[in-house]
Amino acid sequence: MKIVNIVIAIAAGLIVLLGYFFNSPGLHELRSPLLDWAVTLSGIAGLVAILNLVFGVHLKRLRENHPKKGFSVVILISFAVTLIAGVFLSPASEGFQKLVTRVQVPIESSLMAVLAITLVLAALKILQRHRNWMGFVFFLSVIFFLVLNSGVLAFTSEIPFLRDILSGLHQIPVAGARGILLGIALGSLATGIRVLIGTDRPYNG
Amino acid sequence: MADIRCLICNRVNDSSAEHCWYCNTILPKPTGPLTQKEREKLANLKKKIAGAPNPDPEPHGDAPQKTPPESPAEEEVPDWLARIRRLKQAEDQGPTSGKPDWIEEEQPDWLAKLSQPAAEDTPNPHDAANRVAESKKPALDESLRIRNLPRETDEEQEFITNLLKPTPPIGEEDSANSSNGQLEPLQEDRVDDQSGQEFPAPEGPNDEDFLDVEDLLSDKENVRSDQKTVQESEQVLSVPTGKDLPFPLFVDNLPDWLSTEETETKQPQDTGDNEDDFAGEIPERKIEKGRLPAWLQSLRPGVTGSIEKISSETAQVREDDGVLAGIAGTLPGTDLSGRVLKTGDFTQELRVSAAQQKNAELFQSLLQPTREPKAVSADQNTAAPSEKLLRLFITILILLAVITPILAPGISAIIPVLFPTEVVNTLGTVQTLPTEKPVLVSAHFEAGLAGELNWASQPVLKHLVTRGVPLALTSTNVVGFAILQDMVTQAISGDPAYAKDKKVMDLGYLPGGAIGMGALVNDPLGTLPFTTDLQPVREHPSLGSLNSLSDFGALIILTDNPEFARTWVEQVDGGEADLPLLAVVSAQAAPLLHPYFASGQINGYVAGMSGALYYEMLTMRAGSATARFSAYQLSLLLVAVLIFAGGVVSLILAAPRPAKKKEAG
Amino acid sequence: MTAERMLGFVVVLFTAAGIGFFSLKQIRAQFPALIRKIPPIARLKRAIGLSVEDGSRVHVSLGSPGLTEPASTSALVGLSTLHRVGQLSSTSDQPPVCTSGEGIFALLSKDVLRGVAVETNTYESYDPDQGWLTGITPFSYALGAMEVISDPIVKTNILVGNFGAEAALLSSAAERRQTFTLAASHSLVGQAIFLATSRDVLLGEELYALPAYLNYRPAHLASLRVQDILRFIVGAALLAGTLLRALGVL
Amino acid sequence: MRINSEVIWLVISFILTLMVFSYLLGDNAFFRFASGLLIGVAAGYFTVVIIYQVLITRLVVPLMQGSTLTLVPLFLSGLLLLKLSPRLSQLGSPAMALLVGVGAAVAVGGTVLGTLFGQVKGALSFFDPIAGASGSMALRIVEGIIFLVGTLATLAYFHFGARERRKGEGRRRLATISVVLGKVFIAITLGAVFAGVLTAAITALIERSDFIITTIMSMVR
Repeated sequence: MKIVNIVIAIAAGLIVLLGYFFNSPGLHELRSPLLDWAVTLSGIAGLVAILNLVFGVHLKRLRENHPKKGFSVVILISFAVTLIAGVFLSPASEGFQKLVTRVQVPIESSLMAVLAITLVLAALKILQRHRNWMGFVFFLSVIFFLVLNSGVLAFTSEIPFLRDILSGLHQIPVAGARGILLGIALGSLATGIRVLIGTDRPYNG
Repeated sequence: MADIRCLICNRVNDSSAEHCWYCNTILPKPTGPLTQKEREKLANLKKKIAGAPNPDPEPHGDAPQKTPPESPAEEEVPDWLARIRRLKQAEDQGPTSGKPDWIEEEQPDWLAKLSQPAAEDTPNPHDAANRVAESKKPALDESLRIRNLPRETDEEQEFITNLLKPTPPIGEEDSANSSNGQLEPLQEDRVDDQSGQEFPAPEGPNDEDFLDVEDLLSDKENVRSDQKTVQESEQVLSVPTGKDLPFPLFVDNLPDWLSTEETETKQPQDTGDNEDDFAGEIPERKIEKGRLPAWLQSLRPGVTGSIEKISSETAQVREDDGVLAGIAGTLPGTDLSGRVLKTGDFTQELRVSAAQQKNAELFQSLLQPTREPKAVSADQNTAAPSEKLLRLFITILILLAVITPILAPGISAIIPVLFPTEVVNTLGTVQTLPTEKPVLVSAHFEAGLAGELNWASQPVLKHLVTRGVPLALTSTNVVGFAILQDMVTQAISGDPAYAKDKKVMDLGYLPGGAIGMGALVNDPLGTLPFTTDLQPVREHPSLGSLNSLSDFGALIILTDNPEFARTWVEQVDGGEADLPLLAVVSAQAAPLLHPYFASGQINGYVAGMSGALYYEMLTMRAGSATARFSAYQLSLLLVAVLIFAGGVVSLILAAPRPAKKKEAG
Repeated sequence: MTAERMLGFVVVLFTAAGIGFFSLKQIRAQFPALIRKIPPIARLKRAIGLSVEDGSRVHVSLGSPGLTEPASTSALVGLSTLHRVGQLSSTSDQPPVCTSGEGIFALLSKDVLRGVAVETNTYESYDPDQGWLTGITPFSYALGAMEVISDPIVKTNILVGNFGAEAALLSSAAERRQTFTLAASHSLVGQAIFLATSRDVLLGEELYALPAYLNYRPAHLASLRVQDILRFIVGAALLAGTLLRALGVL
Repeated sequence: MRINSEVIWLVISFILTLMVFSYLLGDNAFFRFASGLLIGVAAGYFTVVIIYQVLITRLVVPLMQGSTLTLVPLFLSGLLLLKLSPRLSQLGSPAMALLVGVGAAVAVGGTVLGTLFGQVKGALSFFDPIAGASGSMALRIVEGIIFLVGTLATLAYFHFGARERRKGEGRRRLATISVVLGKVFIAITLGAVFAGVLTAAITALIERSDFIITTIMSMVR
């Protein structure tokens, strides 16, 4: 069984990968259904994981009288109500979309708002956590870009010298970001290749 | 050399044999010439034997005890073998020696034979009649004699049990233990404490020469006998010392605590006087209490009540009622009514010393089952009170900085005069879009940043609506397209001339992330064939003629994740689609999107609230951004100051204190 | 086939060949790899050891990367880390637990945990619900993962995968419980938040080196060597390209 | 104010916002209720959208239209459903293998063509021929040097290989400089991104506060 899985993973991966570099029609014929199936299956995998979350984790907590049972009850009820409403009203209906815009958006936006204060509290201790050069530069950079974002330095755009300094300073995060993204690309490339040559096999457990 | 007799089953084996042929027991080695030391010992022993009275008193009226003829090899025979031979001869002289006469006279033959020790291996030619009787006896006796036979089957065991349940008349018990100074292996039934089943104790060999100390001990422990006269259950039987035992061989096997039990050899004194003493011939002496190991001592059942003294009647009783009424000479029925049989109450209670109790508790605490998961709040407050105060103080400060400008709109902010090029380019691109070509708006943001993106995108969407440009909405994450539809509805609300159902097409969720985007670039209608209410897109008036992405007027990306902006850039570049690319992003994505604008891959972008403010100022249409910019600016500056103060305090706290060190030094 | 795609194909072939070559036993024996120290990973190894000793649990969280996004490789690294942590803590009586915000990676984490249980003969203590999806959107996933982080039995958190702004919720919940947390994210937003809120952070490419530093498999160490070579090539290309571009040749 | 569905939804949003804001005072039952509600609603909404936009549009409709090729994803989807039962979950591994293989390929393809070449091209595009450069010449050169040094130093910082060093022997000078520069550029970049996140969070705080205040005022009026 394990060998079959490895063969499927490597074959499907190579067909899709070669499609990026070679434009042959035959390859395209093979590649597009694989991509289409992958899109469909990743949606179904999300569905299966949600069913496991609802029935495998939270319903089991109710049966086992878990101390956090109340939390699970709220999740199960809200899931059931949303599912029933969605099936009857269909995702395009305004009423059903209110569940997202009037329930999910307020809660997540408020969470993001609460994060503002949490992040400020965490930022106070940057120099306690990272007592080195990097921590100190990070600390100064946060303060500088906060002031820059607030727009109070807008007056500098009228003074050429200051404008150039600011423009130069604007380039530093971009240069750093490129370096970091290039590094991440190399790591991501190596990880993907390991899966395609069969060294990493998370599907086989 | 004479053959070697097996000590266990008393059978004669060939001298060369090491193990008994019958019962596989190790045979005592034939002795070589005596060493000097052994000769002296033998001599001392002889003096003793010559001086001592005859240890085996003449049984009443029985044939005189013959001393076994000394065989020539005796001088060299070690004392233990010599003693065995002597005892053997004593036994040969009187098979029923040691048994009170009255048992023999009245006892029917079958009972006499049963209680006869099965030692008689060597056929006694004189007793032919007995031999015939014995041959009729079931093979049972054989199994009795051979001790180490493999266990009988259950039926045989039961058969043996029934047979072996003699009911010796009262008093017989005493004499059984008496006379020859050796304890006969008691026929007792050991009660298995747990199951309450009765099964015969492992038969000691009937050869009185051998005393199995374990049995003795177990006798002492678990004795339950109907007629036993015990003064005190704790009286310890005299455990013959290693010296008395004929076979030192076994002494060595004894556990230390037993073998050191009785060291000095006590000459059995003939008391003879106190009939009632237990074990008659065993001299009455104060027996030192056995020093048992702590674990055994604690395991010993607490004696909850002394076994009542059972008085025994020794008078002859003629049965006057019951089945045997009127017949003389019957075995007296035991009068059960008077007897109270109370077994030693085997309490399960362990007597545990304080130290043991402490150890047990220690183990208990160590093996405590894993803690049940307690419902612990996510904010398990391990923070100190000062931390809470600081948290409260900063929360209040920031809320004040946010709410005050909202409640008092008079507070003005520093409004920038020049506008960033990315915003200006975005305005220019939207201004020049053809009104008949639809604009594809693709969203990928979480509900958490919907508020900020709503404020940032409203000016752009209102601008498109006022120009009457048709919109096609899609999103690459599930939540995105519901929020996007709400934003467009809000943007249209200010312009009644814009017909939403004609101008806006909701293509719904585009699954597959980068794959979906790639597919959309190459074949929009094939990738998104239906609207969210399952209407075919091909039949839509303005979208029906789409073949590729280039047929769209522009692509506007709404995202909080710079990765997605980059993925769209790569797909559009890769697909060689020729259409303007604009982005409305959150403030957190701005620093990472700027390089794509700088390199011309994106025509322009609006980032966060400040971007929206610039766009509103350029279109001279005040919106939420203009209204709330002062709160935005004030709170950002306050946060910057707070972080700076926090950093300075951290540096001060962390700074080494040279001054103090000097004083201390 | 454009030059760029041809070059891309060469890069992929070079990487695959490099990983295979440096994984060979003779090469490893002859040229043993010497890699720099990363203090947060050293502290992680110690924390895993302490967790095994005091019978507490290790919590691995993969974030919510989409399968078809470039960030999905960070979750694959998270799964390799989960497998290695499962092996390291097989003597503990509390197997690791794994949370994620993407359906497919939740199912893959179940397979990985079952594989570890079979491999280390601890199948009787394997619970199929040790790996699960705590929420389908990033914020709902973070709220569900906060419940696991606040469980008193969890003493070590490894946040390896793709995180956005919800990273702040996870790291502040972990800091409030004073538990050891190693945080690494594919996205720059997650890295910036972890750097501000956690002590032990892996930046940028260090996330992809985690399995190699936990000596998971030879191929991971070989990957680091290939990445170093590619790094050198990209740097040289940048320098050469810049000079040529500045001189107007390119 | 006429009681209609919009008002009801407004009140619900108002209450949920206050429940989440109560977390500032410490974890409490209100916050956990809102958390549970979010997890349940999000999961339910995702399930409905997947049923409509993936199951129906990509499996059911093509099957009804007679596409036999769609039987393969249908079969693989069935295998995925077996993952729900611990005993049969191994039968679902072929579908997982396909997903992982395709996912890895998309990641590698996107990384090489999109990120690796995209970033290198982007870095090079910064140095358009000097003659055509806009803005002051000196500034462009300075920015270009800053840009190049920053990218290379950051890239070099992540170098994993180390050199055997004798006791007391320090790092080579060039390596030391590149590591220090790399750290500075990384710290500045992450500082800018963190400031961006703070800005977005504060904007969300302003937006939610504005919503609470306007709702209270509309209720009062």
